[in-house]
Amino acid sequence: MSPYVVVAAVVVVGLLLFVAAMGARLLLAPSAPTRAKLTTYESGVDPVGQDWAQTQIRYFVYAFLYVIFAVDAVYLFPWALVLRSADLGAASLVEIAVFIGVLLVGLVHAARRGLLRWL
Amino acid sequence: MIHLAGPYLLASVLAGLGAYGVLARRNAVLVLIGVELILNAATLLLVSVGASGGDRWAAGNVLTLFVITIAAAEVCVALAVVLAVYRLRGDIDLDRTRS
Amino acid sequence: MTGLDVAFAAVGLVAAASGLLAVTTRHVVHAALWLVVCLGSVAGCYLVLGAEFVALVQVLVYVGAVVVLVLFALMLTRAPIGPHAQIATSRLHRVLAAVLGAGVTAMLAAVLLPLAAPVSRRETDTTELASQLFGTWVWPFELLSLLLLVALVAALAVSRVAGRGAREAGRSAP
Amino acid sequence: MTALEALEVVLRSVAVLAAFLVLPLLVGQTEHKVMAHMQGRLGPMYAGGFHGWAQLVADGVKFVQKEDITPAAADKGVFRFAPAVALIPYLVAMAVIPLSPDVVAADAPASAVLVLAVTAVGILGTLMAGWASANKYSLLGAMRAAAQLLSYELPLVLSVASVCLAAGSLSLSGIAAAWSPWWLLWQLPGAVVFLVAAVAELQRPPFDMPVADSEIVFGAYTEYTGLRFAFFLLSEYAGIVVMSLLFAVLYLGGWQGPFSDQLGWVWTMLKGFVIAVVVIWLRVSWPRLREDQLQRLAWLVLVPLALAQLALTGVWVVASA
Amino acid sequence: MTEPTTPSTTPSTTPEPTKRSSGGAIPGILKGLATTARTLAKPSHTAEYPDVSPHLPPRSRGVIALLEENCTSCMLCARECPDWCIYIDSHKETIPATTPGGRDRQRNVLDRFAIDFSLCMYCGICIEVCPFDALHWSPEFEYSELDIRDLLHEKDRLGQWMPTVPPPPALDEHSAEPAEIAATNKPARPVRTPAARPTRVTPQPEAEA
Repeated sequence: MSPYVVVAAVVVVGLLLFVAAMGARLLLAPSAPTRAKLTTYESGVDPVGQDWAQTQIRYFVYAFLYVIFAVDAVYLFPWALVLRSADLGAASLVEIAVFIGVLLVGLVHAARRGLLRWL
Repeated sequence: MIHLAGPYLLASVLAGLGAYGVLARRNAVLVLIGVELILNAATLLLVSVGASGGDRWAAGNVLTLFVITIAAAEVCVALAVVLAVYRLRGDIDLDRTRS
Repeated sequence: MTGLDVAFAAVGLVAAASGLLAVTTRHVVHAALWLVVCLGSVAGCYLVLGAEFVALVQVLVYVGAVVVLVLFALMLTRAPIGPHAQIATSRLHRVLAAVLGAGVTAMLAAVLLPLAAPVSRRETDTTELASQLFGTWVWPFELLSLLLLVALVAALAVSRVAGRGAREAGRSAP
Repeated sequence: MTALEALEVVLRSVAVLAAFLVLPLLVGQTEHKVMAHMQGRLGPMYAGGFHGWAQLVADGVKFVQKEDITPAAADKGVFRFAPAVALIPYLVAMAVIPLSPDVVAADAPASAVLVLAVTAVGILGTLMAGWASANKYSLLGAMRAAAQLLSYELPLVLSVASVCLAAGSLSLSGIAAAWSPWWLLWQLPGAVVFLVAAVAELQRPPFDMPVADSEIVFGAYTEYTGLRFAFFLLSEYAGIVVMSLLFAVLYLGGWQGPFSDQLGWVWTMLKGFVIAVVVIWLRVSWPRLREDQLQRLAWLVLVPLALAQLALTGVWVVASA
Repeated sequence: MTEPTTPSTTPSTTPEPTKRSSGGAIPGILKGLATTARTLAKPSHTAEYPDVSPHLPPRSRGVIALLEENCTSCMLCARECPDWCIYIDSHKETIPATTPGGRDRQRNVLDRFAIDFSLCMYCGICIEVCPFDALHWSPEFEYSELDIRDLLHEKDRLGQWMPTVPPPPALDEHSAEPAEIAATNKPARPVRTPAARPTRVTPQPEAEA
């Protein structure tokens, strides 16, 4: 039996936990909504405008960096399995070094152009 | 034992849905979502071929990894462009961008 | 029908249904969230097909990174709560797109389904995958790093230009 | 699948659920007490009698009875489902962490990657909560959380990859089996990177900008009340449990210790508990970082450090092979 | 160590580290950890209030007690109160003359003296201004109510707190005698009997004139 059957069962159990807890809440918790209660919370004053606000683009730079590096890091895991094999060990070390070295150029580039600095 | 009709059918459905998404959406990010669906149809085919045996170089799985990598790079660049367009124009409506 | 077939049918149905919702919903962010469900269940399909590592990479990269990036982009480009009429094209356009999409599905199914046969599932061992990746496929693999580097530099450059453009636009505006 | 196998699956998943509901409470109570004494206080003393041991149970009972409010402007479906998305990834992670070679719910062959993948999904819960609340603070908090979790996922992945290299295995049980005390020194930079990244991943002080109460109320969870709010809290503490146990398995050898044949799971729990106390200790001791300091730390300190550790591990393994 | 509970304020990575005496990021980080660890090892400062009664400093301002006998209903306290939380009702009462032919006296009788502790801000001005020492600070503080309206306390309740008022602190060693004691210690004036005041009635016609 595959261990992933248990993983799938755990996901189902998690969903069941959520549903059961919400059922318990439905039975136990009061419900008396008023208009004031349902307004958006803005520290006690009436909400101003919409929820959306222009956010700094800088967050996005980190997201790019992460996506690129995450797909790169993914290749490290298969590498771990062949590093000890006699015919591929040293060769794969060089291959990965080149692979990550090329990507590091990107990180250094971002750092040198000041994209990782805010102030 | 697994019958490959399931994976093949799912791959064609995903590709069709992706094509619809690409054609029927005006928001650039939503078009990207359609593209992702098409790419997933392709990787699903690769994996199911890999699962069927006779895959000497593990091509099904390795190529799937490569496609996922390329997709990530593609999404990065595409979203950067989308964001740039948004910054300059204030929306990402493809109809207006084209004109 | 074996157990694997049943399992595949279950995850596959979820994937198809969520894919359909992802391309038809009028809530922009919901589309991205349905895409998460779709990609996650495609990862489940990979698991059923015996490609464990690819399935995990699908979750890690696609669900964990790409979709977060998409959500990020949506939130940065004004993703209102509630249905959003402006994301869809005209009705005629949509009907045409649906016909085309159905055509793609029909064509692919017509080509692929005759090839389908029950096979004994071969689980891809991650070690085998790794030795092929670092042996046979090493040159495409190295090229990928260049591709990623180019993509990263391009993305950074584009967003930098955009940032400067917006700043200038903000300065010129009263 | 026979009925016996089905029963086994049910038992295993229920056991995971039980651990998921008990261990975070233990960590939470430890935090109450350790934090209080580190600040010269006593912490809760009443609920349950002896030193307030039932405080968190009482809190849970209270949370169930609180009114559940969905703001009128919110996206109702996403808002209501977000807590489950935040919670379930940690439940899955807990299922694959081995306490000893035998005590593990699902011994997946690539469990180290699986844990990383599911924790990456956890970001979605916060993003969903923040966006669906239709609140400025929530959206800002969600943005901060996503940026922070993205940035720190990478050092986490890299340091785990280094351990996988050292062990030559992707399974957590394989890694713990390959562990030797020499790793304490050899993998130390990676361990430090993992601990810092894990604390950041959990949005715990000093990395709690996404919920910085003095700046953005409570970040993505501002609009949440009652049981849904409690679920977010539970997922935070479940996250501490997962990350601590993971640290124990990856860097401290898990069940390795005297009498590991019989007491292996005790060792893992004990090591994990020590790490959890360290995580609490960090919270009490240090002030919050600024958002830009956080990102600089990730990209200019942790990532290079993790890559250096990776290089060291790779070269060492090849040289000693 | 002067501040046992305050963690070190050196952030782990200051972008431009302003070189302080703590000497860089890592020592600062460790110092923060050491501080909290030391506090952990020490006994805590928490007073377990309902189980252990708190040690109140002298001159604690708990509640305002009323010594009803001293009150003359002069209304000074009510008028000085910044938030008008003192309510006083009184009426005049005539005391018949004690001596034959004597004049009837009048005095104020206190009907109601109430302090609304939901309004009171414990400034103590009423106590300061009372010329007859009718109001006192009592250290009693356990008088919370479930309903805010129940915090309006009438004179009998205010009087019940009087026994909890501590005696005034002892005077400094060489200080001057308090006025009351000086007054009592003064040699008594020669006692004048009513007989010694024969002209007692005579001014009356003058006054009427």
